[in-house]
Amino acid sequence: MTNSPQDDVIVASTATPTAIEALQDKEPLAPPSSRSRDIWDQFRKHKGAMFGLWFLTFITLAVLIGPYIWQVDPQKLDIRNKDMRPIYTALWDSGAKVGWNKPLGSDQLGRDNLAQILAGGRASMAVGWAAMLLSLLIGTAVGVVAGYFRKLDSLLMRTTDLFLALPILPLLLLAVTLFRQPLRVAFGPEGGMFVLIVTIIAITSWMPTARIVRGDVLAIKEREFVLAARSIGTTNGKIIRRHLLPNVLSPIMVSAALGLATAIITESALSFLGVGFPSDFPTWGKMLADAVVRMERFPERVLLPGVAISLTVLSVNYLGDGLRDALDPRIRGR
Amino acid sequence: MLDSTPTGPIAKIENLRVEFETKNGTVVGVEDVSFEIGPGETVCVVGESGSGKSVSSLSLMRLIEYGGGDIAGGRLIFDRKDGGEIDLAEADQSLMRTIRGNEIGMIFQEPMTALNPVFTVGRQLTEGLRIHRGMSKAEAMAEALKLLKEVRIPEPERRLHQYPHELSGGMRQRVVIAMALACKPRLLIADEPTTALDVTIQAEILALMDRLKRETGTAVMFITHDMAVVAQMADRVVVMFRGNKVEEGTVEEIFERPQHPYTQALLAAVPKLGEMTGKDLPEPMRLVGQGDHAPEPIKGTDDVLLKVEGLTTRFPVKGGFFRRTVANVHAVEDVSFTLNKGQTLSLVGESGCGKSTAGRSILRLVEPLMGKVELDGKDVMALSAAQLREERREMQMIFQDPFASLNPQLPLADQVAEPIHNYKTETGSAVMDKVANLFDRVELPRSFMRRFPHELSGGQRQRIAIARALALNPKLIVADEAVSALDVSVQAQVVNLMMELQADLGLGYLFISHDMAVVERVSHNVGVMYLGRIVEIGPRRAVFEDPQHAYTRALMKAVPIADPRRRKSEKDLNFKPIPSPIHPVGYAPGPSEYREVSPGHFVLVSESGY
Amino acid sequence: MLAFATRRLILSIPTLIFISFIIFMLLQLAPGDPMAQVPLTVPPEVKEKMRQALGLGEPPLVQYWKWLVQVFWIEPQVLIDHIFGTSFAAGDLRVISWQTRSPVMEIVIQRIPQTLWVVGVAYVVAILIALPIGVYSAYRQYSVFDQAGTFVTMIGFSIPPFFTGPLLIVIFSVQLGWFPSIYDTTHVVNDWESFKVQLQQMVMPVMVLAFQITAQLSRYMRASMLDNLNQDYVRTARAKGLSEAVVVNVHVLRNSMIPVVTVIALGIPSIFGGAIITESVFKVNGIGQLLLTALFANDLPMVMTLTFIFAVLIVLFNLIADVLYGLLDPRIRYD
Amino acid sequence: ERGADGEVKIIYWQAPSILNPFLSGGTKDVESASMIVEPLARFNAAGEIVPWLVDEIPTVANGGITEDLKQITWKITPGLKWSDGSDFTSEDVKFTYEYCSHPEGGCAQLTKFDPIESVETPDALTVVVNFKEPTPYPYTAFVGGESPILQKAQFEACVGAAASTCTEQNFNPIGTGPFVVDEFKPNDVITMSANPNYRDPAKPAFAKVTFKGGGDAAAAGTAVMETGEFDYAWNLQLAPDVIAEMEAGGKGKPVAGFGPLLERIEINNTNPDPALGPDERSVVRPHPFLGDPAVYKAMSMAIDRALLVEVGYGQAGRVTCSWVPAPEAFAYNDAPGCDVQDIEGAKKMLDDAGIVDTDGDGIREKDGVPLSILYQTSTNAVRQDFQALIKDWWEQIGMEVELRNIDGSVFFGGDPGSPDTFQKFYADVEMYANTFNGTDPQSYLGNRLCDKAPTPASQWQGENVSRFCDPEYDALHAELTKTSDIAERQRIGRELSKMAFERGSIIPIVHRGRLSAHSNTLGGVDLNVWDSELWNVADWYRIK
Ligand SMILES: Nc1ncnc2c1ncn2[C@@H]1O[C@H](COP(=O)(O)OP(=O)(O)OP(=O)(O)O)[C@@H](O)[C@H]1O
Ligand SMILES: Nc1ncnc2c1ncn2[C@@H]1O[C@H](COP(=O)(O)OP(=O)(O)OP(=O)(O)O)[C@@H](O)[C@H]1O
Ligand SMILES: [Mg+2]
Ligand SMILES: [Mg+2]
Repeated sequence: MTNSPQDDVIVASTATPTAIEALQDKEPLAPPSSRSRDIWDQFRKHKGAMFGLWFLTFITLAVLIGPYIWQVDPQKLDIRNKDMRPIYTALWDSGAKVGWNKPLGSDQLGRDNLAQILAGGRASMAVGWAAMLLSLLIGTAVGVVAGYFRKLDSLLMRTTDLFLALPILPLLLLAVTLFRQPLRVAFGPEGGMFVLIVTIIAITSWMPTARIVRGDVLAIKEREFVLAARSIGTTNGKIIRRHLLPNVLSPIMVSAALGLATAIITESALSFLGVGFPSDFPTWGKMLADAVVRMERFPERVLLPGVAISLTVLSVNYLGDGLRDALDPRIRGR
Repeated sequence: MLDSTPTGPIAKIENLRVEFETKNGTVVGVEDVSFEIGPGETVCVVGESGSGKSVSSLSLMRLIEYGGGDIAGGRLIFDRKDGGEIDLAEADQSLMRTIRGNEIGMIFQEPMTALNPVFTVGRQLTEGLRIHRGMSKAEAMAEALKLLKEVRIPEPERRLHQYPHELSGGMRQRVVIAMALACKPRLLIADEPTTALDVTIQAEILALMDRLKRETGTAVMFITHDMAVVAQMADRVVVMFRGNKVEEGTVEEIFERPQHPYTQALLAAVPKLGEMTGKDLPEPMRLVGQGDHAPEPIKGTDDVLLKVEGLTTRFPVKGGFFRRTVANVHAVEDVSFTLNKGQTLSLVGESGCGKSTAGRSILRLVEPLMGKVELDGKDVMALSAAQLREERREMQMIFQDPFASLNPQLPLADQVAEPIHNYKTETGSAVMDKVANLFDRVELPRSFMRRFPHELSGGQRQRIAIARALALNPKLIVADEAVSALDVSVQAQVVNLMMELQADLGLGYLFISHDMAVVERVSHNVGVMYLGRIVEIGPRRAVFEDPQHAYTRALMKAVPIADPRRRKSEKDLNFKPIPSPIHPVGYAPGPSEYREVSPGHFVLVSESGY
Repeated sequence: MLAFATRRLILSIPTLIFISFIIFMLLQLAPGDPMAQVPLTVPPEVKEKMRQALGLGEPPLVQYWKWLVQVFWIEPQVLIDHIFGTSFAAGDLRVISWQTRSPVMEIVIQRIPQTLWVVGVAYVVAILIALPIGVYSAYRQYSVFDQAGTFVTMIGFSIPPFFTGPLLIVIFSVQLGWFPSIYDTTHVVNDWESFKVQLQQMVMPVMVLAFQITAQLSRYMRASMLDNLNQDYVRTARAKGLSEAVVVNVHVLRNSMIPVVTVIALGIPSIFGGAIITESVFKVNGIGQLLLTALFANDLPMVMTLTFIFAVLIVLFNLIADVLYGLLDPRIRYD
Repeated sequence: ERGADGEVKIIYWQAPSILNPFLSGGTKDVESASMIVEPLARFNAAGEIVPWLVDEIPTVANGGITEDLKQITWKITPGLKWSDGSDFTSEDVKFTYEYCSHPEGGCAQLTKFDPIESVETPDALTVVVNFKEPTPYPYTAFVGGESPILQKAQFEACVGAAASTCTEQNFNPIGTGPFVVDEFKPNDVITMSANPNYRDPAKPAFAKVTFKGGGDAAAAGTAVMETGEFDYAWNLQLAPDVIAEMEAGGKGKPVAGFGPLLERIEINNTNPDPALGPDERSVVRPHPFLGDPAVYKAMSMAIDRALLVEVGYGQAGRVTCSWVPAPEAFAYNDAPGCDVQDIEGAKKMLDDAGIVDTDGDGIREKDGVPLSILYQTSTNAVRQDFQALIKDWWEQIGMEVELRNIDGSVFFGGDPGSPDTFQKFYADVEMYANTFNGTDPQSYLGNRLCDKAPTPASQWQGENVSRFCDPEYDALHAELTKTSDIAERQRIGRELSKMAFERGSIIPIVHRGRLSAHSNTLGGVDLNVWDSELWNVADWYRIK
């Protein structure tokens, strides 16, 4: 029995209590919980996602705060201390050149690996996040517009084909030519390159998101609540914002996870191919690329950035998985 | 099968308990249910949604495990063909496989989804035969054809090679029945086999099952929540309530002398066709526990609210290389009617006859081809997009599916407040006051305001939809199958609520439904639609008590009545398949012409296609 | 269906021309010079002469028009000549690569076998591995197998090939000496022995690529299976007494394959596009490596033609995916 | 014995794209073609000119060159045959001249043929070359891997604009060299077999050659020295520690040789501020501070060349301060303090010149302009290491350095639309390597003449990228062009190198050698940096 008076209006007082109960609406048993709480509860059950969240928080904090704790300039050369091994190699190889001043060793010019990993992570993560967000924005906008407005659909989908066919390298080189100077003036040499790389990665990677979102919008558009919204005078813009977008959130989340991963990998591939940030500006991809030739003697130099990239991407993927489950009210309701 | 031992029951369920392990702990689907089914007997299991009917039947098939359930207790005794009794609850799955489809057949709730969309009907029909009967492909095909003939599908040879989506709902359900019957099972479980179907098709399917049962002597466990169907089919009735059996008895006992308060309440909530005979005006239902203040008839006014003339809506069918329009779906064809303030006009008819399209055309949610729609003297058809948006304040819509018509991601209060924000009728804190008032109005606790749709039951959601429609104080509400998807008890409450609101606020309803009993209860006027046209329209009493058009009569006849003593027999039924509403471009149907049989009661005289 | 396909095909021609124009302009505007690879000892005036000889002096629109004519008019003629022994194209100028001064199409054709051997085989291998994994992990959702499969596929997705590639080389070529680190494109397979050699040199690149593709496909397969396993028709199938194998591998699989097949079809253009990084790590000189070297050498006709072929494939396989969808799913009928 | 040693496998990490060196000029193409087509004379590993298809090198002394230095006469060795069996005649040599000097042919070696007025063929074995002007050093045309002789019969239809349509000829030239092409897959692999008509019946020792292209230097090194899949890897531009590690693989060893290749930093003599606009660059506007000797000298002193060699090139690098580091006689080797780093000295020099940090930001100012420079180069691992190191040193002496690396195809490409080409030089200093062909640096030394500066008018073409302009230098170079006495030429050459260094045009950093690797079982390798590395491939053999 509820104690809210309104509930009893139809089935008033005279008949047996069981009969009243029978005809009464069941109220949800649990007290109303906030949606974010529900999402969190569901999310918590996903072990992989929790690992992802934990690792991502860890790595984000590490690259954000780390450089303040480990105050070594990653670009500082220290040629006398070059080619040092990580401190743990001393465990099995007492002759190894190790030292606490370079806990993860140093590279062929004596730059500190730890400091580089931290600084490189900053760059890689920043590129990843920014490019992912931008690509998500473009992809979602194109997808929603194409799905919602029939007239624009085929035009936008053909544009998508166009972008799928665009080769990224010449695009990047062209953008460098056209925009580097103004961007350098506006954001400084590294900032300008950052903006360029992020933009290029974004505009070459939004297409899958657009496709998925469009498909979902096409389906959701036919759902009755959209018609209902229209019948109560909701404008197109509001329908998109309030009714369509929240319902395509979970595929967007998945795209976001994949997008972050792709962006980090694309940035590192660009560094690997030698078109990217200034040479003394460390990113994980560049560290990896530089270290590949010395892989046998200094495996840590590939493994550290390699594992950092892989784990980040992995945890983002898991995070996306968990978020998708948590955001889907059908799953959450269960 | 009549020669098998008539003594023992075929299946006996004893103290069944089924549990589901979910993320939020154990959910008990069925708590304690026992009943038995004798040979040649039809046992109806009734109860509202979620009472455990399906879970019981799936347990009997041991399919419940695949849905994450677990038979936690009880015995499921089944009498096998060759005499021996076994406890299905203990049997292992490979043994079950020889029983499933062979000795126990099952018909599922949703004919639309119960068939695999990518295999032909023939293939799906023959699978069981080939496994259990060891038939060759050709033999099985021949047998399948025989089965299809038995369930009286038109053109059975062609159906064998068609895909499920190419069949209408009724035909699909027949295929599902044929599949269940393929191996001549001793027990047939039918889980709401007609819920999703039109009355006419439902009548046919029910008649078909009845005949097959009589011919083969199969025992039937028939699950439904529709008391009218129970009255039609049952020998004995088991009433379930929240996982328990609350009452069991012969059909007459249950209908005439219900013992358990739940059964009583349930029966009271069932609208029965003919209950309103002799009354001119609609009146709310008397529900158990509602006390003795007599329901008051709703009179309404004589001022015209909505006037529709010659409304025609067609959907283009595109085709050919240049995607030009090659044909049109004539969804609504020359429809005219008037609706008075404070009154209800119902549109009834079978699925696809254009009811929804008519309703939507009036709101211009789909653009009609031609016709005149006047709302309170204003010509809706002439409005520009901006004006139309303004005019929508006056006319609102409630949709069939309360699950689909609310956005799953928005809190309820926001959904109700949306029209208020859209038109800025209130601002600031007044908005939430208004929303709270609306919640009161539809009798939902204010504590629901912060909840989400999935936390509500169907009836509660439909009330939210009503609250949303009321938010702008409209004059007209188009209720498109607004109560069809609800359980009877909930349906009764929502119907009463709507009528109460009408009495209080003077709303005009355009009530779209295929449920004749509900329509009888709520309408002042009724229009019967067939193939896009209104074939008969007039005061409810005139149309229901003196149907003139052949189609109206057939429709009336098909409606099952919740009274076991008024069963319909198969020979009463005689339906023609509905012709296609698709016509090539340039096809110009004639205008609708009517004959007035009594004041305000018109019957179509021009060709209607029936 | 046929009308649908033809209509889309014809509509795709203006799309493709537009795409080619955009790409052409992009490449025109991009910096870089085909003479960059010529040593600095060659003086600028000579380089300028060489540029003129390549036709670089002409205005971009003229160059574009020539390219269009060559691709849409002359190359098809060459193809017809090749098949029927006619000589329509005799004397016409084909699309000529700036690096090699030879027809681009011939180099492309030369490269296709390598790419197909490696990327194609990787794709096939990946499909063969991914589908069963996807099916089984969906069927046993949250089982150990599923969890492990998820983990491994995620890892596969997250390790870039320029990391796995050299790693494999160090392990299998340098340390163990099992497989060659450099792919021999001249190798001819004509008997069992040579086939084994071919297998050996394919193993590593195929492994790297297949790992990634498997990761993606098995995720799709799993999701699609999960969608279908809960459908009503599965229960119907079980109620008929069908065995689990039939229920899963016939009824559910057939439905689940519909979206997956289209995903697979959409991925095929990337086979022909080659795998730029993997190909260059293992020196499989296929299409990907061709594109990469052409890019760095600013060989515009080559880059242009390759990108355009790629665009054609993308558009074509988009269409094929749509058609496949229609073929596999009887509910969908175009027109 | 010919063909007795089976197959030899060569890997070039840059893949040859054409086998006609006249149409490409790329080292990979020239060297791969050098196994097939040959010039009249070559340079040997010591940089000396040796007769190849002729009996002796014509000189003034032996009468092969006329006294007025306007005519040279080559006498072809009798009995030479093309690989298709036909005779090698003077007509072919003349044809080669016509082929390359055709204005529409786009011949990459045009400079070699430009000074020629005509080629005459008095008889089948005599070639007479007439120069337009007296030419003190006439061994350019028909000498070295870059200008081999093409067969007239084969290329007759390919002159001028038709050159690029002759795919079959360009991919499969008929030559006099030890090998003939079996199959050429452009940018991928060449398979060759021994030339049956090669002049020495005992050579080549190998019956087959597989010439693989593509990948990267590290992979090529691995394939030769670690896995032993290949016999010879060209130009391993890798850090010395990487090479050393590969060598430890035990299957092969690196060999180094030194030509005139110099890794240098060019100093911008004009103001590169992009805000000035392109046209301003043609007016030579002095750089705000790099023109000050104290600045560029301090910058040079701050560099530890020995360390750079150790880090970047190892045995394939040498410390030098000479713009022309080789041949030895041309090298300016007595620059003071070249081999030691002197940070303190550099600081002092700047202090003395009054270039000090006036505003306390750690960066010195000259006349209020901070010593803040942009340092650009192409993308390449070693160069990036160098950039990092040099940046570090320069910052120690109170400068501010921004690094930029540009993709090689843009940096070395001449696209006038791109701001990033090395000719445009929109930076303060830039680093790259350059060299010259043959052993005579005259035209190379001409690269710092005033009128060679790239300008908008010249579409930014021109070799004088540092835009160094000094009338004394121009005058001295003019003298060189008139001098034929070898010793005098060498003296002037050294003087010019010194001027470029001391007057602020160039900071030489490393004299780079060529480092290639060959398998332990490959014999006869004689690394030649003056000509094609594969110049003596006919002498290669398998060590058994
Ligand atoms: N797979 C499942 N997991 C968890 N709970 C379930 C599951 N299936 C059914 N239930 C629960 O078991 C109860 C009985 O469900 P059942 O499907 O038998 O209802 P029903 O009477 O058939 O209703 P309807 O008329 O809607 O078909 C419900 O409370 C439902 O929530
Ligand atoms: N958007 C549309 N495009 C094409 N045809 C349509 C569209 N909407 C409805 N139709 C067709 O118009 C006819 C009438 O449909 P409508 O939905 O009005 O029927 P209905 O009477 O409401 O049926 P139901 O009871 O099933 O809701 C049907 O044949 C339907 O297929
Ligand atoms: Mg049920
Ligand atoms: Mg409807």
